[in-house]
Amino acid sequence: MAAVTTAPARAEPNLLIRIASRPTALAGLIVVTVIILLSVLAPLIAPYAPSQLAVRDRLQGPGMAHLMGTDELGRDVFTRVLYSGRTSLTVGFAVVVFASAIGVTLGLVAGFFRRFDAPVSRLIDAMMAFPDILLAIALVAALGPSAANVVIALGIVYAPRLARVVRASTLVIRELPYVEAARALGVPTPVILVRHVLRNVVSPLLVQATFIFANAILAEAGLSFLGVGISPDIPTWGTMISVGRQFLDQAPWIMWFPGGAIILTVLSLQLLGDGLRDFLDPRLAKDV
Amino acid sequence: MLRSALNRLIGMAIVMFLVVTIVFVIVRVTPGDPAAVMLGPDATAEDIASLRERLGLNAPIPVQFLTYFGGILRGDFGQSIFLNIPVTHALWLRAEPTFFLTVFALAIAAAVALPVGVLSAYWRGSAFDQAATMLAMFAASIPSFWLGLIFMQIFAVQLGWFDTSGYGGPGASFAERMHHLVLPAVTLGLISSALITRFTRAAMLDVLNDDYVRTARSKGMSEWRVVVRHAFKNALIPILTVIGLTAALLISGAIVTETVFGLPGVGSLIVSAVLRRDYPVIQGALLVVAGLYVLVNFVIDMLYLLVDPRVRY
Amino acid sequence: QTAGGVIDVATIGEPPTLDPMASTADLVGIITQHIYETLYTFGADWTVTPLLAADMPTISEDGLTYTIPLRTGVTFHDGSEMTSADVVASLDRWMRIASRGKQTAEVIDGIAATDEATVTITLKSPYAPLLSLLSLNNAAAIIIPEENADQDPLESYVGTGPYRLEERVPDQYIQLVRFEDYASRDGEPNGYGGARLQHLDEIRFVPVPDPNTRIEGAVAGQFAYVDQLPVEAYDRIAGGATEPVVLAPFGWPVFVMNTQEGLNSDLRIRKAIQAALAPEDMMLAAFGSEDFFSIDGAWYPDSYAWHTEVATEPYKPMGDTETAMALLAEAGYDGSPLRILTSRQYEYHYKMAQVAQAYLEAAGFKVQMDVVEWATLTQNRADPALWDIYITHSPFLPEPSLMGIMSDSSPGWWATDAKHAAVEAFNAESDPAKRVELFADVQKVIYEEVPAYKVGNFNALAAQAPNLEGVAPAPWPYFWNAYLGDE
Amino acid sequence: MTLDADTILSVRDLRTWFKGRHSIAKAVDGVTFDLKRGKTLAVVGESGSGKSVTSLSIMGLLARPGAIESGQILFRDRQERVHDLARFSQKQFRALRGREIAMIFQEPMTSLNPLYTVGDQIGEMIALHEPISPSEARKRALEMLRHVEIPDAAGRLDDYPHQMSGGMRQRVMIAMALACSPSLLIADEPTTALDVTIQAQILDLLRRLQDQFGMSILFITHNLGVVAEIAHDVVVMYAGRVVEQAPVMELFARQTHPYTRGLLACTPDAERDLGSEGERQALYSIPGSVPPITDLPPGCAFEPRCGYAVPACRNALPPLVKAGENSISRCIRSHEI
Amino acid sequence: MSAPEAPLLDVRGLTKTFVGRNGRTVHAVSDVSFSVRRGTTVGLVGESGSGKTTAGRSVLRLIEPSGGKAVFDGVDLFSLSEREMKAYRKRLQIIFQDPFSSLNPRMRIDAILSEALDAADFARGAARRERIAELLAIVGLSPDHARRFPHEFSGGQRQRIGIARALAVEPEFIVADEPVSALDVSVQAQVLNLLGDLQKRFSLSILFIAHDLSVVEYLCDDVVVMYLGRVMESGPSRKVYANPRHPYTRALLATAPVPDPTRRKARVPLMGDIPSPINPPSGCVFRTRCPMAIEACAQAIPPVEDLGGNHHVACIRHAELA
Ligand SMILES: Nc1ncnc2c1ncn2[C@@H]1O[C@H](COP(=O)(O)OP(=O)(O)OP(=O)(O)O)[C@@H](O)[C@H]1O
Ligand SMILES: Nc1ncnc2c1ncn2[C@@H]1O[C@H](COP(=O)(O)OP(=O)(O)OP(=O)(O)O)[C@@H](O)[C@H]1O
Ligand SMILES: [Mg+2]
Ligand SMILES: [Mg+2]
Repeated sequence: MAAVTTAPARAEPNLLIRIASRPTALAGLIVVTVIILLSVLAPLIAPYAPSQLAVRDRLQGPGMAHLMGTDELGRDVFTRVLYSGRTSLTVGFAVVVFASAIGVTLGLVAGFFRRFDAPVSRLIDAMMAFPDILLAIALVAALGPSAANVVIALGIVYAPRLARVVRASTLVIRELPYVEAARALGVPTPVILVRHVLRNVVSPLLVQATFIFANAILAEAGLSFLGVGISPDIPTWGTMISVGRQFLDQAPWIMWFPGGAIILTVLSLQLLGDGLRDFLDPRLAKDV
Repeated sequence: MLRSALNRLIGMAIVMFLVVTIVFVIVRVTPGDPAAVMLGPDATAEDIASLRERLGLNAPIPVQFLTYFGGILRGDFGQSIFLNIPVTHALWLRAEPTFFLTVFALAIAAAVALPVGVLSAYWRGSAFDQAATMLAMFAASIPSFWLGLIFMQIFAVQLGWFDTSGYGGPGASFAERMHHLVLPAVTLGLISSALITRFTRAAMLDVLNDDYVRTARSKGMSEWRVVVRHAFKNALIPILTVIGLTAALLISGAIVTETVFGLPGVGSLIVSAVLRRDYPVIQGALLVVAGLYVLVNFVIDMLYLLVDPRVRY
Repeated sequence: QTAGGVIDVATIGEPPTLDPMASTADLVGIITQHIYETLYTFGADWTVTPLLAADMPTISEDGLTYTIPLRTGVTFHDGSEMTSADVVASLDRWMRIASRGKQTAEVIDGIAATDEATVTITLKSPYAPLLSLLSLNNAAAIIIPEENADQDPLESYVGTGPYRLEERVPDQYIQLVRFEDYASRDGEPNGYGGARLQHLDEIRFVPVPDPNTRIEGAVAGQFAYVDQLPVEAYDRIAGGATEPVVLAPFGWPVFVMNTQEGLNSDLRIRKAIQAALAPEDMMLAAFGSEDFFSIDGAWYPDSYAWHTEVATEPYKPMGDTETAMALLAEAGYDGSPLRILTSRQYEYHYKMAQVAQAYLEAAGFKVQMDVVEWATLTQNRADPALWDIYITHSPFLPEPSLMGIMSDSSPGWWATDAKHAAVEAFNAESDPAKRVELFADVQKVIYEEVPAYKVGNFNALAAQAPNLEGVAPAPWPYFWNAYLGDE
Repeated sequence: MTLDADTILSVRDLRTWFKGRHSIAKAVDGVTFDLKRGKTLAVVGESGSGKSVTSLSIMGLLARPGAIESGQILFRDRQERVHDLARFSQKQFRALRGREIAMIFQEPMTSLNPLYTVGDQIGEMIALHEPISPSEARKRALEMLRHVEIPDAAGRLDDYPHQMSGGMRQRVMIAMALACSPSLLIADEPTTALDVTIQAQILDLLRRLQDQFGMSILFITHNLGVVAEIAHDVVVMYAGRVVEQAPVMELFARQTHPYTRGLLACTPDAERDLGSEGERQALYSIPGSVPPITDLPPGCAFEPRCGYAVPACRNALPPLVKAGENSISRCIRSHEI
Repeated sequence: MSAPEAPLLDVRGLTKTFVGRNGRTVHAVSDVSFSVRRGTTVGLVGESGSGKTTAGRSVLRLIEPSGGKAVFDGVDLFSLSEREMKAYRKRLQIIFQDPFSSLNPRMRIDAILSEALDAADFARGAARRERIAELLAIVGLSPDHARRFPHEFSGGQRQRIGIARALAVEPEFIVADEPVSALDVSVQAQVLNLLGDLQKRFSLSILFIAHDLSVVEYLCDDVVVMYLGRVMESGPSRKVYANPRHPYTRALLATAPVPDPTRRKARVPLMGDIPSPINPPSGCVFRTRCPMAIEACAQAIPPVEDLGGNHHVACIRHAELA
């Protein structure tokens, strides 16, 4: 007997209010917002220019002149953390967008059209067989190390994960009576896909997206650390750490601050995602 | 049972075939001429042309694919450009540290995560749960190389309990080699434990709300028995899945951790292969690692058959 | 001074090959110099001294014939004895395979075994750098058994050196053990030459590609010797379990210009770059403290005979942005990007590039950085279409002719009449004193034509266990003569 | 704590609330009823009226944040001792559950642990409460399967739950519940998920087992047909409160609360609702819908939907009053109905 | 307009098999025939898994039937292409059991109704707004409910919205798949009354799927009793209820609990469980539980016999029950 399926998310228009009712999720939301604001407003906030050298002021500890100290070329670490945030967040965000574009398409197709389910699912399985960093490394090695290619590589890495989530939700939604009602009315399939399926996949997708955002930031840092990611002359938190690592002893702040920024960002994204998951899609807790 | 095993086996074969195809495609999209890469900067145009001929790079793509696929079926993954040995051999030389690293890391992760996950689900919303959830999330937010560096700084450099890097010299005893794995395994284990903790908690929460748990309680048994015998055993099924997923996570982690700790494992081989443009090694490593992942998940599927009498694929 | 002991030496990575003919990489030279030997080598004062040759060659009056007497009773690791046939076969292979050998082959007329223990080299024209080339340990003219000379790539690692290859596990270690039948020269050790003592039983070269891991290893005292540490780690090393060893000066970083294609084919642009760069900031960023570098426009520091201050005026420690701007205007620079090709294999390359970028931009350049892996860099630099400047470094070589820019075919492709005139005169002269004078002309041409920009002198930092003795600081460290003392 | 000698369970003014951050869900708010020895008391009410929460309160199985706010749950055990379960600790409950009070649930599909055979699960129940060897437990489990009339009981002992149909599983649940001969069986909608023909089998079985084992049954349902089928006495709940209690015959003959009356009237009945030519009379229907239990009116919760409502209904919660020979009702106009 | 005797929908030999996950065939509906006259309600009853939903959905081509035909207003729906079927979609509608999952939680009520009006090519603008208000009024909701989301409604109200959506396209025929079984009894009556009224008002024809026999008896003109994918008995409700001629119908009627303790009688319930549709019994599918089964029942599928007055039964021993 087909199991009785429950409707996935009950829509809650006042999501923000609901998030605000959970302290950890709210904290996550606030921190993420602050970090995004700081990055966006970097040119206004930053006391220096991001690549303004002052070799003679190199490796100065945090102080009044330089909130977070200076790096090995005498650049202001605070400024660079802000500017790096722009790239790191942009990369993370672009990965989410790119991965979603592929993942949603694949997931919808596999979930909605039985015919494509088996082939697409097998493809997803095969893609998931590659550990994320490994696949990303190989793809970056193949495409060449540039920010755009890192985004493409990570997007390809995370797309199957999203596709799985979307497929799973689509499989459930496809069978729901409101989809059937639409078919009974003769609503064209593309409209059904968008209006009924996609719209209800948005919740689990949003939850996943926050986690992928977080993961992408970590992965980018990992790739940069390994020296196979974004070119080091583009400041990202990952590249800052990989450079700062050499001064772990003399000037630990060069690595601490971008590292702290990563941890803070990733942690708050996770808190936010966790909160969203609780509100939007409790069933998802056990999915990938 | 046999039938479902066979079904899974066929599924696995299909996935493996796709894996092989994906790797082929990745290597094909790599810009630049593999022959030119292999021969290095001093090569003449004639050298490159003759190597292309020898490698079959002039054949049509489907023929190339067949040749390549045939090679893989025979266990021939090609020759490392840099190391000048067969890729399989290179991987085999590097297998031991990676194998033990992942096994230890998984053991550590499971030893930490399972009890913590079970208890925080059981005491949902308690201070313990909140602390554990926060900690797990925090652990999952730390870049693994960062944690490795800090451990190295404390335990190897300052306390001197471990070597900072390497895997022992020639003839190093097994114990000595394992000693080198302690820090990397702890690093990797702690970070992976975050994921397993969260999944364990979620799986336990799920089953703790199940009707049969209420039935078990209504029988008048101790909570311990309810949780372990009735709830946990059911939660084990999704947890097994995570452990399978963790296998991939561990290998990703191993790539970074091995690099930090200078372990001569498959992970660091992959990184050096990328830096050295040793495409056959990259390709071979991708295949082997993905193959292992598929295999691990196949084994886990088989475990389902043992644990869960309902599973009939 | 006891015999015995095993040492671990941390190196910067896995050597691409154990055939020193096939590679110019320092790493390959460092390791393989323990296995193979050349006819000549460098003494403590960088003069050429015989190694497998019995003595210095007899050079004919016209400078075209070198008669080299060989030592007898030297055995290879496979037990066979070295004869002139082995030497001739080896040198043939060298001229066929080694990049320096190929370059030398152009002036060599023939190599012949005169008898069992004598080899004669005849030249087409006098060529002073010959002995230095035969002495160098990379792209080295090593002597191997005749029957192995056909191998390419080399498969039997059989040499005459004091240590022989026991086992190689890629990326884990290269294990060398004492060669019991080694025939050492008599007398005292003299740099790379003289007697070679075999105190140690075993030397293991352990690749530790990550510089930070090397530092940690050094601080923790995990290795007897750690090569190529970032100089800024000096204080940490000093506070750790091993002792810092500074080789001062070690070498020079260099910005090589692509004279063949692109922006830098215009001398005025090159001159503008020369004026724009501020070596002091670049060196400071790269090496941290004056203790580890010096600002010096001369291509050889004053500890070398080749040192001369001739023509170094354009070298301005703080740069000269105005002059650069003027030159740039004069060249009619159109704002197309100046492409700097660099890698982070050597972190200081990259840091210098960053500072250079700032100064070049201040002078009006538009700069594009191509930060790639070292392997890619060595590949890309061979293609003139891909770059305008690439960054590398070199230890101070005993013979100026060995410098990359001296060859027309090395990346940069500097080949002008003025260069040829100066270099040929320099190479043809065999009198050392005169050669020093002639080198001043070479340096002058370099400053006039700017095929490359030497940034300064820098020191190398290594670390060594307190009980490791008998290791002389050297650009290519060697461990014969080394022994383990009491702790 | 006084309890009639033939009363086995007496729930007195029980209040079980779920306290949230912003609201209190008064899931059970003043439930009172008595269950006689060897009898079946049916609790009926619509979804959300607090039936399950009542039964979980009795079993001590409330999940947080649910807690008994006030009231008594007096229970007479086999040694004739009377306990107030409202004050029991979990430890005390453990000795009681399964042995004195057993429970079966609505979803036979999910109430059995999928990973153990039915024999194991029945045997476990026995082994928990009696010192018994595994083989002995197995024998007893088999015996119980026979009691619940599972065909080929010996062959099914080692079946897993998923290998059985819903009806079979519900029989297994009953076998498990009765394994230690409890004096009280709580059945929370045990037939709701089953087909009518299977439902009839289970009801039939329960009746026979009651004769055989002599246990009292607290039977929770929302189906008045089932009530008529099995109950001796009936409690009707609405929005967490008991609105009426009466012997089954009395209740169906004459309802003393407008809600009960409405419930019966709105179940279609061909005799009543169809004319001789099959023409339909409109069904009686209760207007409006059940109020949310977090936000109950101060007076009678049924007042907004009630045809008999007078302004007095709105002011205070009507008390439970004697309304018929053996029935009580929470309606101030019960005598007029 | 049409000949009085031609039914609006005539289903003949409807068959639907599913291929289950393990490759085994599920015989969900086998050779089912019934017809729905204009303006009448036909009840489809049977236990869980008997194929009621499958039959209903097949008729609307929401799943592709495996065999048979469904002649609607003279046209066999099963022979139409998906495109031709589109024209018929708005003449046949469906309402569902689960009031929670039958409305898209992310769409406001007006959007849900609007989608249905789109399907009927209803003009946009003020007319549409009026029509939505009218539809809401028809099902007893107020027009200002239009801007709300489904979760803001109770189960009964949601069911009304589902009905409004089906009515929006002015269908002639509605499949109502257990529209009241998820509702509380007090609300159930409201919805039943509504359905009854609407049927009269718009002279709808309804296929009413239910497992509650008293509801069917109350609401339906004809009844079709299914068991394990097959029709056991069909005919006018009054006849079937008063004089069931199939042992299964009999058992169903006997076992259905009646809210009247005085009518509680010692009745023998049917033995055993419903067999699996993967592997239905040979001959008469009911024989494994039939108190009257004889050997002949296993031999052949019993033919459908016409008892006159549109009363049909598929039992070889029906005469004994007369
Ligand atoms: N954990 C909980 N938290 C908050 N409210 C709860 C909880 N459990 C139950 N309730 C509320 O208590 C009320 C009574 O629930 P209960 O399960 O007893 O109803 P019921 O009569 O058994 O209904 P049904 O017929 O649907 O089983 C419901 O309104 C429900 O929402
Ligand atoms: N998509 C499907 N795939 C496989 N089997 C199916 C599918 N849909 C229904 N079935 C099977 O077909 C049979 C008839 O199902 P159907 O839902 O039509 O029964 P029903 O009479 O509506 O039952 P219920 O009263 O439970 O709604 C069942 O055995 C069911 O398991
Ligand atoms: Mg309940
Ligand atoms: Mg159905």
